[in-house]
This record gives sequence, C-alpha cells and structure tokens, in this order.
Amino acid sequence: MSISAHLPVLQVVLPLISAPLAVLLRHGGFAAAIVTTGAWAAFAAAIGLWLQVAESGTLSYHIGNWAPPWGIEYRVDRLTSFVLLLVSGTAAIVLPWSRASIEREIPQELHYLYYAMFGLCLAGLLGITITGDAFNIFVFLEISSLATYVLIAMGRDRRALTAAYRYLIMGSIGATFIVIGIGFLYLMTGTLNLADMAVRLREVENTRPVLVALAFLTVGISLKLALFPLHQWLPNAYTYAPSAVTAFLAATATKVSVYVLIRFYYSIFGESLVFEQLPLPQIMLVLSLLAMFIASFIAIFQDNLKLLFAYSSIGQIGYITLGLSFGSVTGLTGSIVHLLNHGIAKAAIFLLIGGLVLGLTRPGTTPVVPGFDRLAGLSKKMPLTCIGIVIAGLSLIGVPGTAGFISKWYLILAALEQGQFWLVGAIVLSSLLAVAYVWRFVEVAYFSPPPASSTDIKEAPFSLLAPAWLLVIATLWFGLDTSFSIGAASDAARQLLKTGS
Amino acid sequence: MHVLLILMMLAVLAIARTRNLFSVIVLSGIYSFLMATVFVALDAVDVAMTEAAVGAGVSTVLLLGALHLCRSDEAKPTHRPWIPLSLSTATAAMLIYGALGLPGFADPDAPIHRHVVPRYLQNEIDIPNVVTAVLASFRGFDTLGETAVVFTAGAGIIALLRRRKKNGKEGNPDAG
Amino acid sequence: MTHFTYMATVFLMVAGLYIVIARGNLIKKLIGLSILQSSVFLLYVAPGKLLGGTAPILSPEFSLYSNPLPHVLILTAIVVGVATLALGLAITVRIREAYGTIEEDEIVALDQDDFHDRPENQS
Amino acid sequence: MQDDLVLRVIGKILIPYILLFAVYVQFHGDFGPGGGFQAGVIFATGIVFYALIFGLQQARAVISDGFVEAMLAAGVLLYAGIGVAGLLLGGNYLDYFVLSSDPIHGQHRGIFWVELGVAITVCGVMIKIFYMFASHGDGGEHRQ
Repeated sequence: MSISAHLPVLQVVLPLISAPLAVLLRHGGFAAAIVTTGAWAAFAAAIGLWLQVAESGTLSYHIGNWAPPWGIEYRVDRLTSFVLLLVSGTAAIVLPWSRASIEREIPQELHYLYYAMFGLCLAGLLGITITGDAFNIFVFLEISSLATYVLIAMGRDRRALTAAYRYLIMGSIGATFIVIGIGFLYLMTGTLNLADMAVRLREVENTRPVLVALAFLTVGISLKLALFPLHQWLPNAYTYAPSAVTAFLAATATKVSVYVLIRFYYSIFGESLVFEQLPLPQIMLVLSLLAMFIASFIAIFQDNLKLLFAYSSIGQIGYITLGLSFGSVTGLTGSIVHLLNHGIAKAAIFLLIGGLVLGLTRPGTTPVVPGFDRLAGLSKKMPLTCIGIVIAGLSLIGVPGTAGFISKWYLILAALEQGQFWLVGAIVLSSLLAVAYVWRFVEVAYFSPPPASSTDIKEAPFSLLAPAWLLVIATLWFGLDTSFSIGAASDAARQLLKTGS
Repeated sequence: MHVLLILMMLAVLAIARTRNLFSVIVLSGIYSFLMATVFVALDAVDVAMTEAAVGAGVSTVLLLGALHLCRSDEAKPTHRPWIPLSLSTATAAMLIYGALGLPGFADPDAPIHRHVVPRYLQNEIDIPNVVTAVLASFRGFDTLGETAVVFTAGAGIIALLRRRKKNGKEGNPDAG
Repeated sequence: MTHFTYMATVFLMVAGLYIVIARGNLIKKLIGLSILQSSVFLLYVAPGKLLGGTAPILSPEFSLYSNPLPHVLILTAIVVGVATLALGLAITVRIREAYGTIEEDEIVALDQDDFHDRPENQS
Repeated sequence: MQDDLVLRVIGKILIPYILLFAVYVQFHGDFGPGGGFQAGVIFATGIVFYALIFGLQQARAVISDGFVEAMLAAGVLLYAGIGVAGLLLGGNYLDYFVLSSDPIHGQHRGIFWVELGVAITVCGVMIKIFYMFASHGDGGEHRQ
C-alpha cells in the first residue's frame, strides 16, 4: 500500500485511533504522547493532501471500496484541504502547550481522558470537513460535539458545568435541525452523497421541501457556528473551559461549522438557489452587522479577560458571515481567509491568557481567570505574554501589517464591488469597537501601576510561550505575505463559484 | 397506525403538562415503546428492536438513575412561555410547509426507492438482512463513527462522574 | 394517510422542541430533547415504507421490500441520541452536586450571586 | 435486595439465558434483526441484572472497572483495526473484500469482526455507565 493514496482517510483515522489507545493505557503521559503524535500525523497528512490537491485537483476516496453514492466518499478540494490544515495545525500547536496547563487545571487521574476527548474532538472536526456524505457529517459532528461538551465541563469553575449543559442543549437542537434538513434533501433526491445530491437537486430545485431543507440547515449550522443571536452558548463555554480547550475551540469548532455552511450553500444548493430564491443574504447581512456591533460592544464592558475575547469571537464570526452574504468571489475569499486569520489570532490570545492565568495563580491553587484589577502593570512582569496579546489584538482590529487587515481589506473590496459604500463605513466603525476592547487590556497592563502584592509574578515558562508565539508570528506573517493565505482562499472561492481555477 | 400516533401525541402532551418527574420518565418510556411499535408497522424491525431496547430500556434506566441522584420535581414555571411558543409555532409552520411537498406516502416512484437503494437489495455480498449489510459494509464508516460516539459518551461520563481521589464506600446498588 | 403521518411527526417534533426551550428543569429539558430527536426518526423511516412490502430481510418468498437505507441511518441516530442523553444526565448530576438544584432559574440566580460576591478572590 | 432468596434463584436461572440471547442476537444479525449494538445492550442488561441482584461490589469483582474501561477502547480499536487491516492487505480503508481470497467471504469476515467491535464497546459503555451512576450517590458528601 502506498500511504499517499490513503491520506484522506488516515487524516481522520489516526487521531480517532489515538483516543481509545489513550483510554486503554490509562496513563496521562502516554496518552499525551499518543494523542499529540496523532495530531501531528494528522497535520502531516493535511500538508500531504494540500500538495496533492494543488497538483492533481479534487481527490475522491472510496471507503470500503464502495463507489459513491452507495458507499461513503471522502472528498478533498481546495477549501477542504485549507480547513484541514487550519484544524490539524491548531491541534498540533495546542496539544504540546496543554501539557503544562492541564497539570494545574485538571486532576491528575483525568489527564488521559482529557487527551482522549481532545483526540476525538479533533477527529470529529476533521471528519466533518473531509467527508463527502451528508449523514456522515452528522455522525462526526456528534463525535466532536460530545467530546467538546466533556472538555468544557472539565473546567474547574462550576459554571463550566452549566456552560457545557447549555451548549449540549443548543448544540443538539442544532444537530437535530441539520438532520431534519438532510432528511428533506434525502427524501427529495434519494441520495446522501453530497456530489450526487448536488446533481440530482437541480431537478427539484424549487420545490418546497428543498427550501425548507435550506432553512433548517441554515438555522442548525448557525447554532453551531454561534451566529448572532444564536450565540448564547459561546461566552460561558469559552470562559470556563480549560485554557487549552478554549484556544482550540475558538480556532476550529466555529470555523468548521462555517465550512459546512459554505459547503451546503455553494456546493449543494448552488448560489442561484441560495441567493435568489430566499432573502437569506439579506438576513445574513443584518445578523452579521448585529454581531459585529452588539457583540463587540458587549465585549468592551467585560471584566473577565476570557469573556471579553469570547464576545469578540462572536463579533469576528460576524465578519465571516458578512463575506458569505455577498455571494461574490471577493466576499467569499474574505470569509475564507478570515477563518484562518481570526483562528490563529484567537488561538494565540487564548493560549497567552492561559499562560497569564497560570502566572497569576500561586502553585497549588486552582487557576481562576483574573479580573482586570489584577492585571495592573502586568506588562512589566510578563512582557512577552502581554505584547503577544496586543499583537494578536491588533489583528482582531485589522491594523495594517497584521493578518486581520487582509481579511477586512477583502471584505471592503467586496462591499465596494457591489457599490455598498455604507458597508465600508460599517466595517471601519465596528473595528473601532475592537480598538476599544483591546485598549482596555493595553491600558491596564501597560499604564496602570502594579499593585505591591505582585512581586512573585513571573513570566510564563518557555513551554507555554513558544507555541503561543508561533501563532503570534503567524499572525504577522500572514499580514505581510499573503501568497499562501489569499492564494488558497481565492482559489477555493473560485472553485466554489465555478469561475475558473 | 393512526391509533399509535394519536397515543404518542397524547403521551407527549402528558409529558409536557406533568411536573412529577417520575411520571414523566414513565411516560417517556411508554412513548418510546409506542414509537417502537410504529416502527414494526413500518417494516423497520431492526430499528424497532433498537428503539425498544434503547428508548424504553436504557434511557428509562438512565433517567431514573439520574432522578435518584438529583431528587427533584419540576418547579412551577415563573414566566409566560411566549418566546418558546412563537419559536415552536414558526418551526411547525416551516415543517408543515415542507412536508406537504414531499413525495406521497408509500409512493414506489419516490426518489428514495428509485435511486441508490436498488443495488442494496441485490444482495451482492450474500447477507440476507440488508440493514446489516448496509450498516456494516456499504456504510461501515458511519457505524465506526457511531461506535466512536458511544465511546465518547462512555469515556466522557467516566471523566464527569469519577470520584475525585476520596473514594467513598461503594455498595448499595439501588440507583438503577 | 400521508398527511396524517407527517402532521403527527411535525406535532411530536415541535412538542419536543417546546419542552426543551420552555422548561427550566434540566432533566425535563433532556426528555424534551429526546422526544425531538426521536420524532425525526419518523420523518426518515415513514417514507421508506412500501405498501405490500416487508421488512428488508431478503428471502425467496418476497419480492417487495421496504427501504432499508433510512433504517440504517436511524439506527445510528438512535445511538447518537442515547449517547447525548447519557452525557447530558451526567452533567446534570454534577450540576446538582455543585449547585444543589437542577432548576435553570435558581442556577442563574446562584451564578449572579457568585458574580457579585466573590469576584476572583483567590484562596 | 441482595438478601432476597427468590430473586437470587431467579437471577441465577435467568441471567445465563440473557447472555446467551445476546450472543444469538450478535451472530444472527446477518439473517434476522439484530447485530452488534443490540447484542451489546442485551449483554450489558444481563450484567446489570446481576449487579442489581447480587450487589454492585459482587458485580465489580466479576467484571472489574479496569476491564470495563478496556472494553470501551477495545471495541473501537477492533473496528478501526479491521479498517487498517484492509489498508495493509492492499485495499481501501474498511475494504472487506481483501480480507479473504474469496471477496464474499471477506465481506462476511469483515462484518463479523466489526459487529463484534460494536458489541464490545456498547456493552462496555452500558456497564460502565451503570457502575458510575450506581456508585455515584453513595459518597454522600453533597447530600443530606
């Protein structure tokens, strides 16, 4: 057998197998090694797939050697391999980081289960991304969701439990809506294979069940991607989950949901149905703007650093869906590139906050996310952590030279293309809100005198700083050299809209 | 079958109105059992067997176990449920709108009967129970995912409910 | 026939959805979620029935079989549903231990107290 | 409940048949309704009955926590491992055709093993969940 021919399935199966192995061994250290290896293998597979797709176009892998639509197909195109890289890459960076942090955040005897859940969550997210079968999306969505609920509930604060419960309820309603949508599509087309479904859907395009399927899939997926106002599960889930979990989820979980939405809109329903039959783009435009303004505005007034950036995430998701609502190559490029740019910036911020929390907590006590009063003058004690947060924060604002600028630039171009000048103003104005919430951190960390009691605070150790700074550097890199990010995103967008490539 | 469906609707109404959780759990067991019977009427014997074992059996035991640990009855609702009501009504309207456009019941020309499925019924791998053949072979990867879901739930419950260090005396198994 | 089955399915779904979002008791919500999930099974399985067909277990005596594919999908969905329920109940048990109640309103009130009383004081 | 003689006798008679029925459901799945999942549930029910009648401690002595936890993992690994076997024998993932020189026989072999994998995981999870719920309340530190 040649490994390169089986990369699509190995991509998912390697992290999937790492989880039961971790449980079988029942040892934190071994579990860490196995699951981390699984994640790195998945990252390597994603790079391999990226190269294969660049060379020979869309790949199709028939699991069980059953041809689609009878068997389950794995299908990798430009967008798929881009999202696979983002998800597996984030896991490959976050897992080594989490070694030191869960030591303090999760009881010793649960470490192997933490790693098992992490592996399952990763495998689930990769499986959703790569699969070419509608029902298989649901199955892998549930693997990743159940693992996520457990990971969130592992947080030390009791509010982690209620956050996990709320996410379980809202996530399951979302998943059920997705199943209803897939059910209607299946009843109308008789197939579950996405490519086959897209072809057969053309015959029944304007029937009522198809429109209802579109509506249910939109609502279901929007619940999972925390589109305003379906975001209520997100703030507490991000805030009370263990730091490594927050960083991983913020960079991947909502992004994969966006990917599924893009997949259904452009590859299955087709832009003519989505953008002409229903007022979906208008609704999405309004909700995106509400997310950008209201969530960012709420973020400004949070006294908990993690909560602040959780609300910022909801606002940033608004930019991603805003790009979708244009239905143009430029807008879609902006959305796709923002998946990456926001993902890495947010992962960097949450990893750095994780290090900051550990630094502010005395050894042997439960780490608690500090209020702003405890951050006063912190830049003197933890300079590298603080400057990292500021740089990634600049990317959230969209300052030129950071990755976030590139995404916003493309969104503005897309708005100009359609002659919607007021939207340009809205994008700039909402960025000012991001300035305000990032400034709150800068003000307290750099311009407030440190309290007298803070003498024993030290900079985070290298093992926590290095992975986080890798992401910070990536944020700067993708702000200056866009050949990878924009190249990939615009290729993917053109492929989706079938305008050459 | 109409009778069964009407009974199920009545069971759900009773569940919604009852505040004694023990009764609610018993009612939901009955609901699952009725559902299993409906599946038999629809020729879905494998599904019926699983629904009876899982819905009426495992779920009921789990719910009773959790109720035993939580010892609770539902409190009186404090606010008027206008928002849930309107959301539910909107969902119902959408569903009815879509369902009325679906192919007719038991229409042999519906896409689900004409496409994909005929090959499954040719028995090319010599397994008489087609459900098993599709489940384990044609769509075997879904079933691997399903097993992984079960594993996730199991390992997750260990992570959630494991006693932290101070293992208490264990005995009295009447929680089930 | 057709309409009644679909309407009954829709009724069950919506009733389940209503129980999940309107009720405050955490166990009751999970029961509502189960009803919502299991009513979707009917949406898949009912259209698979063929009049005069039998269960899809091949034998020389029959020639018409009901559609097996929805059965396969729903078997998976049932398992996913019970896995979600089990996990939800485990979280509920932990919530009860941590808060002493499983009523949503009371939990929200307790969390708000938390927020004002002990903002991040470390011990 | 552990002291009820009638229950113990009935249990002793009944439980072997429950376990046997599980085995039947497992291996008859190719021909009639049933398969790994249902068999796993039924087998676990037998064990749960045993625990209810003879006491949780007794059941845990027969099937230990560590063993149950290994079962959870072993089933998934078996299933995923069959897929890997397909790869190693030159087919695609979960390709059962290559598991034997006769493709149809290969299919049967593959289905047999993956159904067993499902049964092991499901059975392990059901028993484990029962153990967790049953023993959880007894610490009593949070309760009156």
